[in-house]
Amino acid sequence: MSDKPETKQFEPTIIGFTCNWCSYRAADMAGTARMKYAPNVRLIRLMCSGRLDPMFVFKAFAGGADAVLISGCHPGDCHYINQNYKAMRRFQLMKRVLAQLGIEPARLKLLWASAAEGAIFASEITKFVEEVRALGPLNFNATGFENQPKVEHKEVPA
Amino acid sequence: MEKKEKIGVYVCHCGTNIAGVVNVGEVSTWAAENLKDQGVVIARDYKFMCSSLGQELIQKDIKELGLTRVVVAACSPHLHEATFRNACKGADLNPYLCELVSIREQSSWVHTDKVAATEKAKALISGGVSRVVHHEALEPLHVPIHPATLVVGGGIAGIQAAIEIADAGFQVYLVEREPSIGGHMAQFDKTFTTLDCSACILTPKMVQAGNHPNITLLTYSEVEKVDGYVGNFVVSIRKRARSVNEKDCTGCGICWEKCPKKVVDNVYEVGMGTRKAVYVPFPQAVPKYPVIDRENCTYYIKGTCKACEKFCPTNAINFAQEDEILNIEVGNVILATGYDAFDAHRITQYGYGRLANVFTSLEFERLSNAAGPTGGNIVMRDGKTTPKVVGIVHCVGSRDKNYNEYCSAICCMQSLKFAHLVHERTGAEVYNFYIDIRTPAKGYEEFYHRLLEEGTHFVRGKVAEISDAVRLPGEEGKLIIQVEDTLTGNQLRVPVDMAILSAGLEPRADAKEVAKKFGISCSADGWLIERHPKLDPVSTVTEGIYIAGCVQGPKDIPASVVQGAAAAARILGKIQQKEVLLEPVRASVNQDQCSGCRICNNVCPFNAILFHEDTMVSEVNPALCQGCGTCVAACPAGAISGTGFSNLQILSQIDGLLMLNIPRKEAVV
Amino acid sequence: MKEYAYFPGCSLEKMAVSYHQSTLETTKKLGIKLKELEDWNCCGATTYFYIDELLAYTLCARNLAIAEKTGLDVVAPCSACYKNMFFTAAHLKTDADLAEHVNFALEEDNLQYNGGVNVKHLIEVFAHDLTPEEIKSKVTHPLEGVRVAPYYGCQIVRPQKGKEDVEQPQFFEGILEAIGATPVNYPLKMRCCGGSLIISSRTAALTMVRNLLKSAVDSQAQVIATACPMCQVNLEVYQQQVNLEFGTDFNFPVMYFTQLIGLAFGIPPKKLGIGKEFVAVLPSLVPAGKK
Amino acid sequence: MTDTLSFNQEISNLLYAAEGEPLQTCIQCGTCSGTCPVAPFMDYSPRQIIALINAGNKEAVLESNTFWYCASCYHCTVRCPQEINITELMYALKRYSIWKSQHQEGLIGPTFSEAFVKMIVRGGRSFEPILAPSYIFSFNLRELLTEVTGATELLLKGRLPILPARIKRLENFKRMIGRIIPMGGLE
Repeated sequence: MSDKPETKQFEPTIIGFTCNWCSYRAADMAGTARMKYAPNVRLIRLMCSGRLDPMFVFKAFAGGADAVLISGCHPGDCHYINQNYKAMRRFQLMKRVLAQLGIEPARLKLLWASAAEGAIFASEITKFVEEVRALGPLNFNATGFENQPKVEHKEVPA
Repeated sequence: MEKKEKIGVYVCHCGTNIAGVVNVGEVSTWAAENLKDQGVVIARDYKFMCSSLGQELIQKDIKELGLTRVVVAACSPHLHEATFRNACKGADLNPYLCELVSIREQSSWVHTDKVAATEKAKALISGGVSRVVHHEALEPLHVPIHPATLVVGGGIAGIQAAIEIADAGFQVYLVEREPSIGGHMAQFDKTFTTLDCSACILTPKMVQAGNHPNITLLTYSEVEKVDGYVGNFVVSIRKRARSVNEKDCTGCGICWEKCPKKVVDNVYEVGMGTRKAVYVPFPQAVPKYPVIDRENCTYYIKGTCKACEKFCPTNAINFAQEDEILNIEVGNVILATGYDAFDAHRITQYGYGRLANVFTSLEFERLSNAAGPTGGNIVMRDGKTTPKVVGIVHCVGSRDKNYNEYCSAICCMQSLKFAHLVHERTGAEVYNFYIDIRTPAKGYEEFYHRLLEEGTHFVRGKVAEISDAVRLPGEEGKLIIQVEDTLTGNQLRVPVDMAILSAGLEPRADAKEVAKKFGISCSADGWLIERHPKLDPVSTVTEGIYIAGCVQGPKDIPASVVQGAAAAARILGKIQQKEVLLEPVRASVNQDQCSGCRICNNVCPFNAILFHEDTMVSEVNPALCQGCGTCVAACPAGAISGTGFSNLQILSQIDGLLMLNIPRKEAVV
Repeated sequence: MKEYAYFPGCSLEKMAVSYHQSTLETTKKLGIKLKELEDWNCCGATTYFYIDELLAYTLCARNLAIAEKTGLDVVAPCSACYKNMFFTAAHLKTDADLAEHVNFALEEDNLQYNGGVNVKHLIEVFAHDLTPEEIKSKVTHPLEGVRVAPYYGCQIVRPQKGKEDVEQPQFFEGILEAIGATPVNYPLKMRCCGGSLIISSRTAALTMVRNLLKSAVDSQAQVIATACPMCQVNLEVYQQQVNLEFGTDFNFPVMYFTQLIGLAFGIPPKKLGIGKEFVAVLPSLVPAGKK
Repeated sequence: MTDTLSFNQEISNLLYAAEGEPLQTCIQCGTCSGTCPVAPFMDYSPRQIIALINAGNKEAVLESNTFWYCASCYHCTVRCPQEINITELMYALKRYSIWKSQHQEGLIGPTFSEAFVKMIVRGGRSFEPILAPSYIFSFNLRELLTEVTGATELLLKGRLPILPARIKRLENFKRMIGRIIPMGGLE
């Protein structure tokens, strides 16, 4: 890409979803405390991780994201009682679907971060970026599956 | 799209906070050129968007260019969303048509690579622009505020808050777990630095709280459940059975005089004294009614005795009394549940519990209290010997990563107070073992100087251990405090008769549960988190829930009183407004699309979704809906939409965020 | 039947041979099988770490690799061996880089270590893997009325290895109670004996030994029980040097805890290596032995 | 870059990564020195050694006996309120001192350590009689005599071996060590 300097390493693009109460505030806290992390994640604020429609995740992959981060309050700390458990279940299902689509499930990460855990939020993002960098660019494009290598259809245990 | 929106993009420098890392000029030029198709008609960058000049810039553009949407790229929406919404409102643009993009907390402050940070800022703005197109004009929800307030915790912070609100003419429920209000302050003998008698300054306040016509005192009670939201909380309170009818009891004291069962008092007397099975914790207790401790009462154990009932002149004893559940409505809540003293048993090398003459700070408070078990005589564990040498150990359980990393803030002053009392009452030689002396408040340093003048020994060094391992002449029968005097570099063995451990403060053992019950968060060590550590220390991220006193972090009496009063002032301000405006983030069901599957009915944590049996569709009750959006994500028919966070808004935002990537993807494939 | 890989360590070959003998005798009685590691090497005490850290880890890893082949937990009776092996195993488990370096060297002896060994101190076998009832069931000559000072020393519990109390543990007392003895409250039970200093910093070490002996005498103990050959040698063999240096007159028996257990089990003293000590142990135990 | 490392950084680099908190977090509370059973014999207390390292006073640190007097009892380490692994720091200082061949004159520790390790490298196991003379000869007669008295008695009690112990696969063992350090350095 022309407006970017020549980089030796692959810089993944990651879409991140946060809830309004814990994980977005963890990001705020990482900011106020000037903690440094990799610039590859672009965050979208939802009210709750329970709002996360799986469609959003697939849309992000289809649109060119190399990975997706989902973050919310710790189990038991949800601002809306227990909606983050729903996010957790959807996360498991989405990983299976991704596997069937031939996308490495490791490209989807779930991260619990309380409003006080800016440091964890920052370090986990940097870690995730490294992991995605190791996986390489997502070989998948929005126009369809024609260019995809044949995916072996494996039964995913329930 | 039928109608083309006109969008203005405003990039804030935030001085150098953003501009120092993100090339703001490049970003605004880029937005003006590349986001035209999305509807951007103007993009500007400015030094401080939140300043009045910055806001006027937006308002001028709205009026002159006819902007229909505004995107501000600046700090976190949790800081300035309201500011820019108000600016829009001032120019007659619906405030909900404004979107704030955080390029400070999420870019300039957390990245060092200027090129990458600038690119990320562009992507975030692109996302914001794509999203704002689909914003709808909304009106905030107006909710009336219930004028009553719940104060949880009857220590000095809670008492202060309750009195302030009650004096202003509003109803307060003051809930306390113990049989009497007063808290830890009621256990103390003297208070630093003025050495006022703690009871002398506290008792009048307790009485005032007890007699106040606007205060409903609920002692021996605990909050069970909290429902609702700011302005309209419904709280269930368990009022434990006292086994005494309050309306008959006169507090005459005959029952506890006649009760044959002595019990070691582990709460008020911290194990140093006894009380009866029917008791008031201390003579000045408020309310004056006793409670029967059913775990220890002979009648509840063996079925006979009833001495209290026999002697009670007003027939107030009621063995059959049961717990009562009260449901109250309040508009605001103050949590002032205080602290637990650090359990000194945990530092085994200090010998507490193993070596008789090692005392904790609370034990010493009782020992020196004229109303305490020794009548204020500072004596050793045998109850008669006056110590000749006393060692006071600072930082017990504080400033130590093995226990608590934080400084407990009060221990230095508490230790100095102890040193003074020991010196004054026994004439004993006193050693203070400290790491640093911290006296940062009015009159505190002067108190330290007074102690220096009194001849108290100060040894700079954290005590390594206290033992009875006698080795040298003169050590027989003494406790040996082993420490490095770090100012001389010598390892010392200081023989003392009595050691006092100045224990730190810890969050209440159940602080995490309490926080959860009230929907707020705790820091990793368990203190409740305030909304802003400097600028908003008594409110929390949950509207309507305030914190005061040690529940927020270790602090002394003056600071607790300040917080209690501050929280009260904040609430009085809210009550005066009579209503509160809520974010109109709510879900709604498009009844034409609803298939009546009822999946949403079960996912809703607030039971806000009703199913109409007749029309076979579901409906969201906006009064109960909290806007989490789980039902929106769960609806298989896509019939539910959430204002402010609709599918269209989020999907468009994803597109926007990824806009910059499409060329690279093509290059890869 | 319980079975362990057994790493005796250099001291038990000669200097602390009575520890070795009493260990074998008492475990045999309890139905525990100890399988000595084949061709083990010295753990290096503390000294390897003075010279080269990687070398130190490699030498311990060689023993761990040999133990791994047996599939058993490895037991070390010496505190220094135990501490070295425990932390080598812990670091190799979490540090892949270190494991790679170490395994590269182990190739020369046709060994590999995959991180699968649990390291235990001999006293843990008695304190945690056996119940007090199991020990009690073998006691024929309870050491009634014998006041024993349990000496933990340093490296059994320090540095912290799990969740146990590092300042006032009680498991040694539990074993002594199981054999009928009276453990005395002994304030210096966790203090270092200076074993690793006896050669390099003699005065310091002798002072530490003197303090320990005085504390034991003051607590009216009749015998010190140890679970480490370094401690035993230091506290017992160097008593004469302490007396010379400080003008004291200590003549205080220091025994291995396995010897005390052996006596309670009715094993003949000779089989427990009793007779090789500098300070006669039997007189103080005679009243108990007769009961 | 290597020549710009401060003394503090050099020492920190010698600590095993898992040993945690760097020395600059020391709050100089003196818990280590108050705890240390050997502190009265040290030139500088452990706390002072950390202060000297942080101040970059390399000469004073290397010329002190402090780390050679550490008994490795880990009492300071379990009590340190900043969770600094002081015992490992003392090991690191010993390694640094041997590496730079700089230590206080007259100390037995450095020579003894080298002799001990050489012995193990040669035979795979430690053997006290060889050991004792090889280091004590270079020091004073009185200590030699006291050691010999003790040794003779141990020998009579059958607690000292006559022949040095060796492991069976000694050649493999030596090659194994060769992969870690050049044998010339210790042989």
